Amino acid sequence: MVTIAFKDLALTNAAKRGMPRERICFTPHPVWGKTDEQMYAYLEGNDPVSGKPLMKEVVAALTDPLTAEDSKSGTITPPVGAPTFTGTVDSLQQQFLDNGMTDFLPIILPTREKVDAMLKATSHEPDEIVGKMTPAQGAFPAWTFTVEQVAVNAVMAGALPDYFPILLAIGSTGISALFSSTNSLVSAAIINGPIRDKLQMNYGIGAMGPFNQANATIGRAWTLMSKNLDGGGVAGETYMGSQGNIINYNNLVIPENEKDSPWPPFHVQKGFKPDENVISFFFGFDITQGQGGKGLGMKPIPHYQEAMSANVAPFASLFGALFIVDPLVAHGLGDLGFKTKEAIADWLQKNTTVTVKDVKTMLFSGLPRGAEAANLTDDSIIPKWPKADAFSFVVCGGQTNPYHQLANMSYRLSVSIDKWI
Amino acid sequence: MSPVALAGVPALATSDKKADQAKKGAVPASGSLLEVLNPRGLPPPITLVPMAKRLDSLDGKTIYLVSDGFPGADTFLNQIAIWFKKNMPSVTTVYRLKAGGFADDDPKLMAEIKEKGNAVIMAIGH
Amino acid sequence: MSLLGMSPALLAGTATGAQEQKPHATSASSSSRDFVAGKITAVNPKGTPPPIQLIPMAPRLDTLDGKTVYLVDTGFHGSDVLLGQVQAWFNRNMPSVVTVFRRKAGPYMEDDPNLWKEIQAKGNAAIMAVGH
Amino acid sequence: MGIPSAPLVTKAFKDLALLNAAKRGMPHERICFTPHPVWGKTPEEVRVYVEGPDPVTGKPFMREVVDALTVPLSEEDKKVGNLSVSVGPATFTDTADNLQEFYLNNGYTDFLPIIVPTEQRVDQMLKATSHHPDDVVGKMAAGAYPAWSYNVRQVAANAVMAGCRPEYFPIVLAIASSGMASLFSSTNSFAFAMVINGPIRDKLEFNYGIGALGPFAQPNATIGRAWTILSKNLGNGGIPGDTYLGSLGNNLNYNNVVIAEHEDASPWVPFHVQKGFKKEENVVSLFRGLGVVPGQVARGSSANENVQFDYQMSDLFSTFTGFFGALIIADPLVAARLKEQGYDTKEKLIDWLYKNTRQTVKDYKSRNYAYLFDYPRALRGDEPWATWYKLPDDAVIPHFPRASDFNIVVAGGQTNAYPQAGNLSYGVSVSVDKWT
Repeated sequence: MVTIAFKDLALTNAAKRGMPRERICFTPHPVWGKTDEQMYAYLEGNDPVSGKPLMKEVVAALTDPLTAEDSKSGTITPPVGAPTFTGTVDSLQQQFLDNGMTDFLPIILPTREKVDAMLKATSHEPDEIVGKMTPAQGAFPAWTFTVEQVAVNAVMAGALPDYFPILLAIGSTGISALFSSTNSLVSAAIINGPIRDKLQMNYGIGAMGPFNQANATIGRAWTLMSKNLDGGGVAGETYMGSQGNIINYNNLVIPENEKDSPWPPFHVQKGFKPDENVISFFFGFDITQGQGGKGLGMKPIPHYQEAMSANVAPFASLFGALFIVDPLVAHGLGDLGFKTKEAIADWLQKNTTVTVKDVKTMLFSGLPRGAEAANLTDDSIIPKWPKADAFSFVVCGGQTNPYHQLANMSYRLSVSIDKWI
Repeated sequence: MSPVALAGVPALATSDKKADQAKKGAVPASGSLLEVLNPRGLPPPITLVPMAKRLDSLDGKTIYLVSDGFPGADTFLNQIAIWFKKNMPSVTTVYRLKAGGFADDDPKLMAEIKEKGNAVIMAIGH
Repeated sequence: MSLLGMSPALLAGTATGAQEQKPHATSASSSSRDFVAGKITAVNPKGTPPPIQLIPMAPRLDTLDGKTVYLVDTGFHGSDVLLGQVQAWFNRNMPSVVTVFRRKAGPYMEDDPNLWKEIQAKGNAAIMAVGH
Repeated sequence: MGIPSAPLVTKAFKDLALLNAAKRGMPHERICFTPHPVWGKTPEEVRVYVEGPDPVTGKPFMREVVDALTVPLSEEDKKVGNLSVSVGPATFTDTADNLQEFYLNNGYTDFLPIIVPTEQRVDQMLKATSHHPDDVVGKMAAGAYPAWSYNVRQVAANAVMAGCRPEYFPIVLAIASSGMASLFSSTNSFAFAMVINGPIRDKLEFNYGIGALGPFAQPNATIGRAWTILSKNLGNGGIPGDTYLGSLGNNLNYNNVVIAEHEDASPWVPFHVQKGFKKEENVVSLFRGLGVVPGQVARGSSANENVQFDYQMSDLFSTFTGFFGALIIADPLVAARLKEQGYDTKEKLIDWLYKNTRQTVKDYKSRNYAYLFDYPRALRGDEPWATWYKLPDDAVIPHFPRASDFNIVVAGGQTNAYPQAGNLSYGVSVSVDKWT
């Protein structure tokens, strides 16, 4: 029994998993937040898809004999179209858009010549399998893809060949930037190492905005890959975010401002050498700016730590807190005595607290389990996150203002870019 | 369902009205033909799964009502149990919340249902 | 202008009169245009900047001795601290200068006509702190 | 003012200060630089700056300040007259690939691929409006400089570049006519949003269902993008260090938050009707502020039948700055539930939120924007800030100065009862029909 909002998803999913004739019964949507009486009325009413009495359909689904089609076994291979398309510049631009192969913005048409130029930027063979990707683990089968298929998407996004190893590294993780959930979630990538300067990435003024080709196209290519390499990003089918998220166009691409940071770079924290080129992934709910928070206007020294702690009040503890701090903030925190990322993470973990009562009203936040939980009452005050490793810090920005941004996101993993050169 | 839809490609033909408009508006500079590559990955083959044999009747049978954990599913299945009690009292219903995240399997529960149940109603959505 | 090394093109926000960097062939006749090798003509997307009216600077004073200098805080964080130190510097090094500290009313992007009038009437010079 | 003045500027704003003085007609203005930043430094630390050298010239800082006020003017310094500014020729000719690169390298784009605005494509765009290509559309100043003006043809070139279809052109013209840029010269990394209302949403096939704010529909994607591209090219914005100073930048500036309201599924009056337009009119409304955040995580969101969307939003807003407003983007499921709770009009919900989202004066004063924007207004006697600054620390005041700081629109695909909310202020609503 599925609520009607998930009709297309349920039907295509059953088919993709090999049971195209599964007997799915639909109820009105939503059931969340409805009273017992309202729900019983659903049961006495009709299936909004078939128009037939719902419970009669449920009983029939379990008792009507199977047809020959229902009992079929075997395999089918879903087609993805011809290996190449031929047309005029304008008709191809339109064809890619109509076929859902773009983000609905203009692309560079992936001609053989341009794809070959991209392929020259890696030592890996064009037909080597890079990885597997799915719009949501468990919900959809993963597709595989080759170096050449990543190259086609890289060209489309407007990436230069020099950027290609980064895109292969992203592909190798199998992380989709368009994760399918009814939440409208977002992804971020932190770039570390000398490649930031080699590619002239922007980690200064306007780092996260539309001011640099590498930042812009690497982020965009990730979304195009997430549509084309795994069949993702089809709204209502492989993308279910009710409201969607604007960050999904280009994702958050954050090259760390290593030279102006008083702290070790992010990849070094994760065990890599400073001269290695590394991309690190975060996932969760969105990003916001911190300068509206309490404490930042304190005279004469801004109380960055208080602002940060206040900023994360509505965050879900399901994901962590990623702070993207201007170098001025990193130095300012040092002036306040927080000399390391660990020191500020530790302070934030201890001082960012919630009452048990409040946690119970938060959909994506959890209470401690086990022995710790035994003595808690509604009025108990507990840390919002049980461990300091929920807090991550990356230094980025042009030092025009001591501001920070923050994302309700968790660290996932870091991978080497150098492997893909 | 056409296999084309399964690949997540709405349509591979370009015969819709927008494409026609685009052709009409095509500029002379783009008149010559170009060949470009398909950006899509390789979907795995789909193995068809035959549906389980249906019951002749639900009378006297045990039906597991399984919640996948989405908000509202528990309350909803409780109403289904009440419906059976009222309308098909010979049916025994057993409510279970699937362990693990909503996308994870729960092999223990599946084994229990196989052993003790005759049918399953799963509630998905919220 | 040359002192700042700025060309009018730079002022317009273009990197340079770009057609100087890269020679552009003259437009080919449209019938012979070929997408890959041929040339096409595209429209400049820039708007029209207004002409810049030069504003002469106000005449300078012969000396600050005995003069009244207004120290104007535009409201950015830290400007008050900076101007406080400027005031202290005058007290130590040029004690005949009278300094008057004022925080401009209204947010930083707005004018404060009353304050400008006061400075014109009572002051001889002004120092404004901008930035933070 | 007519009396000598010396601007003191921190070094981070060197290029800006020099260019700004030049663009405003005083290319030889005597600017004195201190190290950056002064915010967060103690008086002792700042004293070292004052006693030390100007980091730009290397000369003693205070000697420079005195010289700026006393060294006589040169002939150049006294000059009056007009300087005209060039933006290059009207057209460029090259291969398609070279032009793609040329537009990018000259900063005409958002660094993503464009449709090259050939004369033919621009002409197609121009056919979608009755206005003459030479008609002046408006003026825009995306940087802290005098506004640039632009005509219908110049707007069309930018619309082509963004990937807009000709049918979208009247909306792009309406946005351009507002003079509001989506890139703003501030060290804050501001974000911008637009709400689209009227039958044009269906005519152009805007997405206001599943994934409404994401990359799933051409009008949402390209019209949003066109706003940023035209803010760069028509409003002289988006040059980092010169007309754009946001230290960290904002991902929302690529395509801006485009919200086509889901009018049919909303239990409330559409946004443009609230602003005095007729339901059948096509209207674009523009917003500015800090960004958009998800609402389903806050207090009050729990998984039981008593989801308190009003309480949840209020909790979320407590982390917003009251300098900007709150724009609630409610999924139709959220709106329906709120109506069931008794909020049968947007006004009732706004009234509750305004009255129940509160803070202490102490917390308020500790906010950066309170000092930066509100305190100087209080000095001028503007209300409510003048009163707020006179209250004791433990007094409780509204989080937002006015009920009109709240706005509500409905959008989303009803797969889940989740809202989003922007810390965004309403700017202006413009008729699209005027530009057809």
